[in-house]
Amino acid sequence: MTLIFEHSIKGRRASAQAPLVRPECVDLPKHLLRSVPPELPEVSELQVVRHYTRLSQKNFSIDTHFYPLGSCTMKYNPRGAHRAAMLPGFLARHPLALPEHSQGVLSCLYDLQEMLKELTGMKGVSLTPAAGAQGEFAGVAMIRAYHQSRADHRRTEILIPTAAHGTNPATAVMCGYTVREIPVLDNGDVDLDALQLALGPQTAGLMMTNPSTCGVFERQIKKIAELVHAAGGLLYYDGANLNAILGKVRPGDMGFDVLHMNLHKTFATPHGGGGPGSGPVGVHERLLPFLPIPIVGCNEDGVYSWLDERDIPQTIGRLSAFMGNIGVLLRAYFYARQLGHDGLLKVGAYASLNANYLMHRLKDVGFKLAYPERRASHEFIITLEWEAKHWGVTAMDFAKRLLDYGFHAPTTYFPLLVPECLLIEPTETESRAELDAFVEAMKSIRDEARDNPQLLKDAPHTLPVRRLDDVRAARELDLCWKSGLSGDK
Amino acid sequence: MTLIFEHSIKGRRASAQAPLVRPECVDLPKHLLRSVPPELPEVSELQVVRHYTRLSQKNFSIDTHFYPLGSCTMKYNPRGAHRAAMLPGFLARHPLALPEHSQGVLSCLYDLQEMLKELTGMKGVSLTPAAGAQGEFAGVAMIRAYHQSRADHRRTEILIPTAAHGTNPATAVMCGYTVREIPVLDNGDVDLDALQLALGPQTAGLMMTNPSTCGVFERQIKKIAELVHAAGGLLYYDGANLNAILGKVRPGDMGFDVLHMNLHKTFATPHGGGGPGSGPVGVHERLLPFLPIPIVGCNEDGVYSWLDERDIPQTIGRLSAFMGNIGVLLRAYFYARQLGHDGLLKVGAYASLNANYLMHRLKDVGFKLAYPERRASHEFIITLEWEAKHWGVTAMDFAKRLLDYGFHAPTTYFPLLVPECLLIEPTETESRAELDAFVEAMKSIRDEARDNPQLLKDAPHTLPVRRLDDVRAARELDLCWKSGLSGDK
Amino acid sequence: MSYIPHTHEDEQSMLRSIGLQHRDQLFDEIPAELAAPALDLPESLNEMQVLRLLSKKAGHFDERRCFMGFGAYAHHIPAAVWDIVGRGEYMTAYTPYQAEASQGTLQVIYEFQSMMAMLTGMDVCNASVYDGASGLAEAVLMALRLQKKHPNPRVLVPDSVHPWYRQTLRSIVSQQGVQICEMGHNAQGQIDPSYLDEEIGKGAAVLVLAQPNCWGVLDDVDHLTDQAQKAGIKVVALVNPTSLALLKPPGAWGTRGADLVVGDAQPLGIPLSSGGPYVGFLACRLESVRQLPGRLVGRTVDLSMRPGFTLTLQAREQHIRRAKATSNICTNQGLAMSAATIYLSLLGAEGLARVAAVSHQRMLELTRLLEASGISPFFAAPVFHERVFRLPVPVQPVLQAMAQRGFEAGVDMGSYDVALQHGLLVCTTELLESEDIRDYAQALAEVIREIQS
Amino acid sequence: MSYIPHTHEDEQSMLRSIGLQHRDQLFDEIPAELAAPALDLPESLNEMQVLRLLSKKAGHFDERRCFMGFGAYAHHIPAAVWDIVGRGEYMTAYTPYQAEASQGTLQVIYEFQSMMAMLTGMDVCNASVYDGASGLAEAVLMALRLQKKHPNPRVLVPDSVHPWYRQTLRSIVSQQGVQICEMGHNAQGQIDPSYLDEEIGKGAAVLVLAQPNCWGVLDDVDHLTDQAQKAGIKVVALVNPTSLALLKPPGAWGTRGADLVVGDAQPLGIPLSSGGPYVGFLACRLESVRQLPGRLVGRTVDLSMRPGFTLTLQAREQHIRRAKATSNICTNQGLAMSAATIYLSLLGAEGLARVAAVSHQRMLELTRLLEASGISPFFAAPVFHERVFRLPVPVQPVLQAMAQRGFEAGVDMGSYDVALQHGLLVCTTELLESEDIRDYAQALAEVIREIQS
Ligand SMILES: Cc1ncc(COP(=O)(O)O)c(C=O)c1O
Ligand SMILES: Cc1ncc(COP(=O)(O)O)c(C=O)c1O
Repeated sequence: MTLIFEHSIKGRRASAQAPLVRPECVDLPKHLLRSVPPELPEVSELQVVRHYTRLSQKNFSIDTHFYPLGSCTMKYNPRGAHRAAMLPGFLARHPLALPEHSQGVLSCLYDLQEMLKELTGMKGVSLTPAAGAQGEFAGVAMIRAYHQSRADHRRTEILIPTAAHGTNPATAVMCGYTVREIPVLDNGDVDLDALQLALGPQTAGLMMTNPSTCGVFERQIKKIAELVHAAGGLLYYDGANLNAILGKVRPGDMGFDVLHMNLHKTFATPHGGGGPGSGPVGVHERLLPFLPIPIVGCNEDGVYSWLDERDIPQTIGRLSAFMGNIGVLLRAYFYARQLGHDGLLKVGAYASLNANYLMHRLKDVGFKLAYPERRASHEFIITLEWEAKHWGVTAMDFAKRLLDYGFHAPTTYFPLLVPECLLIEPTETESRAELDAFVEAMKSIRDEARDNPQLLKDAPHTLPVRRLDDVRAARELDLCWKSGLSGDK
Repeated sequence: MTLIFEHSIKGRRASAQAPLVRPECVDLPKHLLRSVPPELPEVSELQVVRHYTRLSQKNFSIDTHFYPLGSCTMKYNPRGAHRAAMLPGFLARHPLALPEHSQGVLSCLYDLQEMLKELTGMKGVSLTPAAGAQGEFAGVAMIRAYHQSRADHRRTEILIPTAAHGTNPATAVMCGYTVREIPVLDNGDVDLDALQLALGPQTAGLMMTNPSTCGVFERQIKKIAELVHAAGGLLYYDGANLNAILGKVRPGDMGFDVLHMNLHKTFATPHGGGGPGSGPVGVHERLLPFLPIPIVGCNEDGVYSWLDERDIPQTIGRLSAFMGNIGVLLRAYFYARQLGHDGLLKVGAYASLNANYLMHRLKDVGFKLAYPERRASHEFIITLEWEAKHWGVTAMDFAKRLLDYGFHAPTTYFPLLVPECLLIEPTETESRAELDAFVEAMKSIRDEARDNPQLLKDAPHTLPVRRLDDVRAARELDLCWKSGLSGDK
Repeated sequence: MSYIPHTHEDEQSMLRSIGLQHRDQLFDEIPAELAAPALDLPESLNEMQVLRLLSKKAGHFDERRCFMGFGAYAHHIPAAVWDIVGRGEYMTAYTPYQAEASQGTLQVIYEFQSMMAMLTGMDVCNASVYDGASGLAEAVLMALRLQKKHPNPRVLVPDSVHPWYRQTLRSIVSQQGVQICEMGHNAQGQIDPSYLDEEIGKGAAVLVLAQPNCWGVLDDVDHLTDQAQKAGIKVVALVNPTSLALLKPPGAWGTRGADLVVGDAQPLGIPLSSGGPYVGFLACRLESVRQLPGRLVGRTVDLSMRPGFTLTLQAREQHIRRAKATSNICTNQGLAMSAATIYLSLLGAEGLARVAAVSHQRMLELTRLLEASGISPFFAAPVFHERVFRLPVPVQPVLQAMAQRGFEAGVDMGSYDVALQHGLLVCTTELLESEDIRDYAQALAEVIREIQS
Repeated sequence: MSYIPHTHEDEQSMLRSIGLQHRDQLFDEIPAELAAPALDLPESLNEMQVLRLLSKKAGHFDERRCFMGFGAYAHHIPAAVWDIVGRGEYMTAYTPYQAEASQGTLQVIYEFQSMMAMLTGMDVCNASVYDGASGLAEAVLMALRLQKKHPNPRVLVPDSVHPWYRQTLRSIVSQQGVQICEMGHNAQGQIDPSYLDEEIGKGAAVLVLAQPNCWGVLDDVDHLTDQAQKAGIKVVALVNPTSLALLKPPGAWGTRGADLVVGDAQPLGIPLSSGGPYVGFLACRLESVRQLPGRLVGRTVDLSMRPGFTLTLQAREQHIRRAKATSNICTNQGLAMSAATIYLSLLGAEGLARVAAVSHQRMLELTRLLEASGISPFFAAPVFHERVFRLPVPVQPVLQAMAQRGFEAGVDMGSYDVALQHGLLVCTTELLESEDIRDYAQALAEVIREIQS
């Protein structure tokens, strides 16, 4: 482990990358200028290339490993989409370029809006949210704007099932709401009685995903929608799990009023080690006036343009300086156009096939399913409660040991309501051989857990580092390299 | 180790990559058609990407490791040059595109010819040879054509110092010559007496590199040139070592009549795991009429065009179907333009600085130099004869153990005349810290050789495979995967 | 066309092992009446077809000479940056939750945090928010959390802050009832200390200070910072990171330095790409780090006491703290952040200073040439690398005519602020050579002459 | 501008440790009179400047519709191919001499050898020679080595072999006194068995058989192979690898199959790139492998008996055998070979057959449309994906006029062979949709009408 700073030597430069000379800035008042240069690394171009190339090899990724991270839809990211988005004509376009010079990119975005509407059963789409959580923010802000537009100011509460992703409650709070959690039954469905009790004139809306993060389809969704609507609330669909049902069922048809999609999941745009993603929002008729700007419009002559507050005066506004993560949207457009009607209709079906197959095979080799009576959606949960109790190994130990076997770990300890759980999402782009190899690894680790639990507790054994001390990381904060203080060379 | 074929399942396809339908070819006579399809792998796009990405990680390369492979000039390959050569406007150009549409690329090639002339002191350059060896071929063929044009048919022999690279004698034979080897003295210089004895009316020419593959500059080069010329022979310069003297001395000024350059060495174009390279030839006045075609010409109006046998009727002809490795030439052009006058003049100086520094440091920690009294050029030789004799470890054992330390091995057992040798070429793009780390590793390995020679004999220990059985590879030939015969799964 | 690897036999045998006949049965828990109707979607295409389509749509914008800035800046991006960042190991990894299998991404983040802390003169920088504008909203919300005493907090935002940053700020923070107060500018395009005094009188919790502001103008940030902090106001600095190679870092503004620093790292190796993805950053003092939104990586040790990296202080984040998190942000702009890290490594302090200085220098050259043609700046104060020029004619036809000549000539300020009618915001960077500046000045003079005649 | 990482202090201290004052002293063994004079070379530029320069030089050829073939073919190249091949680990590695540190490259080579052996129907394929034309020369020399009995060997080469392949063959093999005899074609553009009989009568060692030939025409290779081999002549098959997804592999030609197969793998994922780098291949029977030039990788085991790959049969190569090597080739076309391997993995047999069948189909479509406008083929025999059409007007002005309309319309055969005056060689691949074919046919008809009037 060497930091780029540790390759640095005062006065070295990657000279090909900067202007050949440095003009004096004599016209600028001295007190506005920097007196000491920042201690950025001073390294050669080869050192940079070598450092970051070597670092990259320390990552697991879809391109190198099976990555069945539940709720994250780690499927193949087509290289063609990357090629397209990296076309110089796209990359060099300034966000404020004249619309005459931007008809190409605008037409892609417009078509993407239309395809997303069709796939979700919604009436309007805005592509501007930069990720799922920002889509949630936009959605809840629209719910708020809706109630306010009707002068319905009593609604201060958002209902959220306990299984929900952390962004849902966090978003509700960012939008000024309080959160009330709704319990989930042992079969994975929402507790309808509890829901009914919770609903009231203070209810602004309900946020949920379907299939839920329990990996099962909420069967009472029609009923839930009726109840929430009857109470005057709106239904928010967290589209992180849209992959499960793409082409099969549409949130709009289930009764949802507003949703976001994670294009970096369902539409196969790469996660980039943490982003950028894209979280477009779709809305039912009654929320159309509130969509965040900008949106792409098209007039009768087929001329595209950005619509803003002049066109959508009741908009909740802008969510970022420009137009969202266009480079990501172009990749999603590529994906949608390539799959087209037939391909898109298959996504949910095969994502479910892989999940159900893997679930059955894991059950067969001895793992306990969280919802054994249910079909898996695109993902499913196993619980290692028994193994933890009898052998003293945790879900995290399993996760770490999987890394030694060359598989990225599933999501651990989420959803919170299932003890010692692994949330497993294989996605539709993995082959049967890969799934079978994963089952073999899990089986073998389970044997190890029985015979030699310490092997799991000490895992991983084969990676660049052994298990890391999180507690120390948080206690003795080291967030920033400081010159002269380097811990190691 | 899994072969791509072992991921294959009958009927699977990476469907995004082929036409959507397969037309019947009913018009073609049946007996011309294939009856059984070739057993190419049937894999998904993700499987291909994952397979070849993972495989790549099993390689050492400049981008990941110090790679001091003597005679190979493994220096940094600028990413900017790759970007330039991969511009769609270059990639999509057909070799027979109308010259009106090719002025851009032709002008680059013309300018490259001019720069190479200036840097080598030659009067004409042809860029067509695809690598060093093809450049040698062209050069020796021109020597032959020259003698024939003078009706001097007695000249049947090419002289080559023993230190020479294997391509030199192999080339001479491909051109119909016999080879006579000239010994090299203990100080690395050519044995002038032996040379004088060997010269005669049968001498077509002498091939040599300077600095030689002994890593020292041939000090008597003027004298050698006189002798060869006096005997009616011509001098060929193997430019593989041009990096050592770039900007310092020019082969043309030393008396060479013809040379090739390895652009994939001196001009920093990538080696690609074995190619493509590029081996332009440069010639003195008297060989101008024989240059291989095509060459880029420029008329008074600044219009560029390909010159062929109509323009150069005595040409030795064409060496490949089209115009050589243009993608490589564009990278070299990029490099030459970027470095420009000042940068190009530094190359040899700093390549030599790094080599001499490393040589001194290795000597200081106990290694024996092959030519201790000499300056290193861009490379130098150490001999492990003593270690082999006393500790039973070979140069190859050192080489394999270096891999464990994260360094690519130097060239082993070349040149053939130095026993148990390592030919070490650090290049000018490596930092002092990298050189120092290499010295530390070598020192540490030398200690291991003394204390625990078996450690070296069993090396490498940390790579994807341990030492491979070459003998078995040649004896039980397995050159091709066959279905149903797969050795491993 | 799909990326599904199964053959028909695979599918059949997999269904058999689940005990089903057809894959539709996988959906038998879903009420039948919910099944999607026939969908109107385009036909499948192969990669070749979509690439051909998109190549046409991309066009040749890259060949135009770009004089536009206003929050998005065209700089040279070293080829190595996206070659490396585009490697599958970086591009197709998830957020590094499994630290041991993500040391690559984690170390890059740690290095980014370090570089940005140095550039801004702060202790800590997070590993990205969506962009500068949403980052500004996060910064203001964070500043308010640091200001617990203020019940109904007022946030002072000069109108020299980019209008779309102000809009974004408003749409986000207004959800929580935060009040934004806009402050005017003087004839120099700067914040007059007297305006600030007036606002302080009304009571305020946070001041946003943009340096340079959206017209390129530089303010006397030392004075303003001291003035605000003396009144108990938290100062949020909004900066262009390129400019920080030359300009005083916010950590050194005034006596105590700004409290928070926010901005968009787009100029550091991120392509313009029609407006995104960019990458916001937010830096603070160590004592405020528990209020910082977004991801943070810490250096720690493994079981063998070897150093390594891991996400840390996750109790700030939604996946742990849920409703009590500092923000709802989850997926951020990781890859763009990695690109910025590599960019900064390649440029170094000296390289970045050259980029900044040449960008500035080109604006001086342009100003000189335009003034010689009678076109003068709207504001007299010093600028970094953009400036508003007052045209003698309406801006829109000028933009059109310049476009005809291959220039993206700038941004029409009148469409954002009537007070800036006839104002053309022009930006110069190192991408433009002196020759481009001359061509531009000449073309602009011609175009204006044509329009006037 | 340079890539040298040293600072002045580095340099000084390194020189000190060598015992020198100045780096010029490193060259003190070189006679002073040899020092290079002042050199006339352009000034240094930075990456930005060279990229700008080269972007202009590259232009927009990629937007033209390409109907040119004649040895270089435009096919769709999956984006994954060069994304992967461009990874530093492949692109910046040397020839895999250190096997343990090169398993990536070595395995790719082994897979290439396997795929090409299957495609050609042979036992073994080498891991590249420079290109198809120089490969043909290597093949002919190898065939002659296999024919030890022939003292002054004659090599039969039909004139339907690409003229530049013939030129290359001649420049290489003539150095060793090999005699090339050209054989004519009949009115169908094919080799008439009677011509071959005649040549056999004169004595010959090797026959080159191109399928398809340079005009796209298919020969009766079964018959010709048998005829030649019966007379003790070695048959060198020269093929387009794409066509082999449809056409009978040379290993199955006639009774015994061709003896050697050579060609250029450019159509398999290698960009046109003005003519190179491309990648020749040469395949043979196992019993001839010791005469094969170029690199070969074998599968073997390591000390733990785990499988692995290594270069093998190096005794054929110059670095071991020197003057006795099978060829002087050293650096080959490795990266292009890797690209072809990935291409073939992505396409598979079915994908490649679709590429071949669609390419062929488009030529049928084009022929139909052109015949409807009165433009008919020069040769009546069946073709793969290219064909010579007889124009009613000179070809050059047609090419110019078509270029104006955005078409690279084909290759003027008259400039290679006076007998083909007015012959335009047109090639179609899957890159062209039926619409492009219609546009082309219409444009060609118009252009001819214009020229005629
Ligand atoms: C169920 C669910 N909802 C919401 C989100 C938030 O999406 P994003 O990370 O794009 O902000 C995620 C992402 O992990 C998720 O899994
Ligand atoms: C001294 C010398 N001569 C000639 C060559 C042959 O060059 P190439 O491999 O480009 O054919 C080499 C390459 O290794 C070499 O080192």
